[in-house]
Amino acid sequence: MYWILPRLANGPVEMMPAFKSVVARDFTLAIRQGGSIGTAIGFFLTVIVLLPLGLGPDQQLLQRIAPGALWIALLLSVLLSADRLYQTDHDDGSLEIMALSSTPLEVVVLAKASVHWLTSGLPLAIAAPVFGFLLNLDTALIVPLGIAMVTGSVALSLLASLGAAITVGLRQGGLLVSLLVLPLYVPVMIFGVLASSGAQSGIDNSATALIILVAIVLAALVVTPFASAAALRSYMR
Amino acid sequence: MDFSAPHMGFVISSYAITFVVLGALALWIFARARSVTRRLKQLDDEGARRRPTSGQVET
Amino acid sequence: MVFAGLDFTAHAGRMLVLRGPNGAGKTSLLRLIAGLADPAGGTLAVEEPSLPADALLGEHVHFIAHQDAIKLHLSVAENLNFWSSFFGGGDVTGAMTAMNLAALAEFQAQRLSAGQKRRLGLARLALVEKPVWLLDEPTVGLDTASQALLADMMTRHLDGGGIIIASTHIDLPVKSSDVLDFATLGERAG
Amino acid sequence: MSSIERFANPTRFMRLQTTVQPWVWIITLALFGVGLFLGLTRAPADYQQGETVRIMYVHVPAAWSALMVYTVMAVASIIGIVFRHPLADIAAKAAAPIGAAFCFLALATGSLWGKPMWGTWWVWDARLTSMFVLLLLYLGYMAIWQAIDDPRRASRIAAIVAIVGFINVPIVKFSVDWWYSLHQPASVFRTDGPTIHPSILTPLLIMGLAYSFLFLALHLIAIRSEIGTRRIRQTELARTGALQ
Repeated sequence: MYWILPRLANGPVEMMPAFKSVVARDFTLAIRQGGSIGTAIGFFLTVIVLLPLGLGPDQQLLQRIAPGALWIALLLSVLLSADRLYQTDHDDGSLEIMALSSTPLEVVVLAKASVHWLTSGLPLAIAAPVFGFLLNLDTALIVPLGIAMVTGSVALSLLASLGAAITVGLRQGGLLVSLLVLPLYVPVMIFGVLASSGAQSGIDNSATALIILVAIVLAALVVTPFASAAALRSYMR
Repeated sequence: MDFSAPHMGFVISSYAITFVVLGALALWIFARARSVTRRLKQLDDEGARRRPTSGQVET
Repeated sequence: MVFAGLDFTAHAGRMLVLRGPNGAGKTSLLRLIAGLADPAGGTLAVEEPSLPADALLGEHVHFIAHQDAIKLHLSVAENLNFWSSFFGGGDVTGAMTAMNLAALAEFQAQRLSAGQKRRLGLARLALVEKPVWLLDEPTVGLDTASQALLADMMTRHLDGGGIIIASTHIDLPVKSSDVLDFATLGERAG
Repeated sequence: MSSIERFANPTRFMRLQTTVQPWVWIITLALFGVGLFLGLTRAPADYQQGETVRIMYVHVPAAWSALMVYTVMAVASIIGIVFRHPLADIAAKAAAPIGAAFCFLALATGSLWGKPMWGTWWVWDARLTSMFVLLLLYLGYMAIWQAIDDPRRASRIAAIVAIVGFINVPIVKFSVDWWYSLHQPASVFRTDGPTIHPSILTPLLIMGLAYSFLFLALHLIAIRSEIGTRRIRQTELARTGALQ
């Protein structure tokens, strides 16, 4: 049973240094290895460019689908950048050493997901409304889209990190991660798009949708660290 | 039931696909059960398996 | 999973050496003791008044596995600093001295040789004090001088009342060690 | 070795299954007989949809059962993860393909129902969309069992997948309902609710029971096969071990 439940011997005060150290290390690594933020944004742009090429350059059509298209590009970029989130830590033995400490693995998971959000979800969410110009995005939607994306990408990062944890010991994880995580993305995307689309057929539900989006983020914050840590522990033994 | 009613083809197709899919599922499960039983029996005959009922005490 | 009929005790201040052919289960046993694997049966007991007998060793264990748990894009000092702050404080300078890494402090880990990487992995032992050391082939890739450094570190740990369980092919110059031989054991368990 | 504890309950299950199985089959066939008879001959045709409404008697029970099987799977996973009961893991694994088949049938018959009603094979109706997501959850769960070789590890990871998916199902349902009501407020037809006439509701409920018993019958056999597979695996492992 203990492999699923964290050891709760220590209070939260002692977990903070470990949390901070993992955040600092992963952030340094992300910056130093470079490319990760750039690649995610490059992928995002590629999806955005492919859309008009597939759908035709109709400005009105593009304006209508812009929020949804940007959300799809966002969730694909976040998902693909999280694919190998735990891989190096698993392969080089760091994860085991972290498991052999008073710090619950859940804290490590949260730290790594936070860095993933800081280096992919957040920059993409900030860049997306700007790239919206390529899709003739209604300028009135820039702010609500940005707010919804910054919020929703937290859940996207957490769920993607869960997918990464579930497939960490597997050789071909990539496609499997997509199959496992995309169904979990459905509610985030629906409420994300609703929160960033403004009024539709006369009714503006975006405020309600944003509140529900926040609720989904909170639920993901509660569930995914435990689920991810349990998955990581299963792969260690 | 009126077989000359419009869209009757869709009704018949629905029941047919249900029958085919459930039948295939059942056949697959039966086939698997049979091959497992056969393999277990084969292992027993070779004496490779200790039967859980013979040497060990059940709780 | 791989062994049955094991019975052994590791004593404070003594080293228990695991010997046996490849695949005998030395690594599995070390992982089992660390709490990184579940036994199919049997018990592990801790005889320490301050701990419950069924306590998981987990956080009281230094586990040196085949992988060195180092990040190639961080320098030697940064690697040790990370583990030090992760464990809530440690002696980075002391750890570098113990494994003779001070001159390499600012080197990126990817520029280290295999032996130097191993030393960096082993330096974790001196970084934070933990009573039980589980060492899986700790001498792999080490030259004689580094083996001596490791032996010194282990002797100091044992003198301080620590426990070491190590699987090794080389006789380390460490006094007071018991041997658990998997080869003879396998026959008994047969 | 703890193989005694590990197999005591599966052994008892095998014995129970042997006695129960014929009765389950008899009940299943009887329920299907009565349900189909009432649904196809006694229940009236809809005044708007005509005979097409009879698709309901295979479509709705399939959708119900798909949800029920996922629930069974998730509950078994929770039991497996908390109490480490091997039979629970096996039950969860054995349920998945059956549930996926029900889910596929719900989608296929829904599509066959949609064509005469809506004029297209597929409409992104709220109910069909949630079913589609459920099918993806089933496929992901089965893919995990495929991908991981060690059954103990696979059962843990698969259980996590099933439980997270189970939490996800109502959220998906809720979000898709919202999304659908915004894009197309008026519902085309309703099959739920207490307003259904007993002559329609009775066969529907009997068909629902028939599907449930069919699931039980197939599930029991599938569990038995899975237990057998693990015994074969263990015997073969022990044999190669003895050769060394």
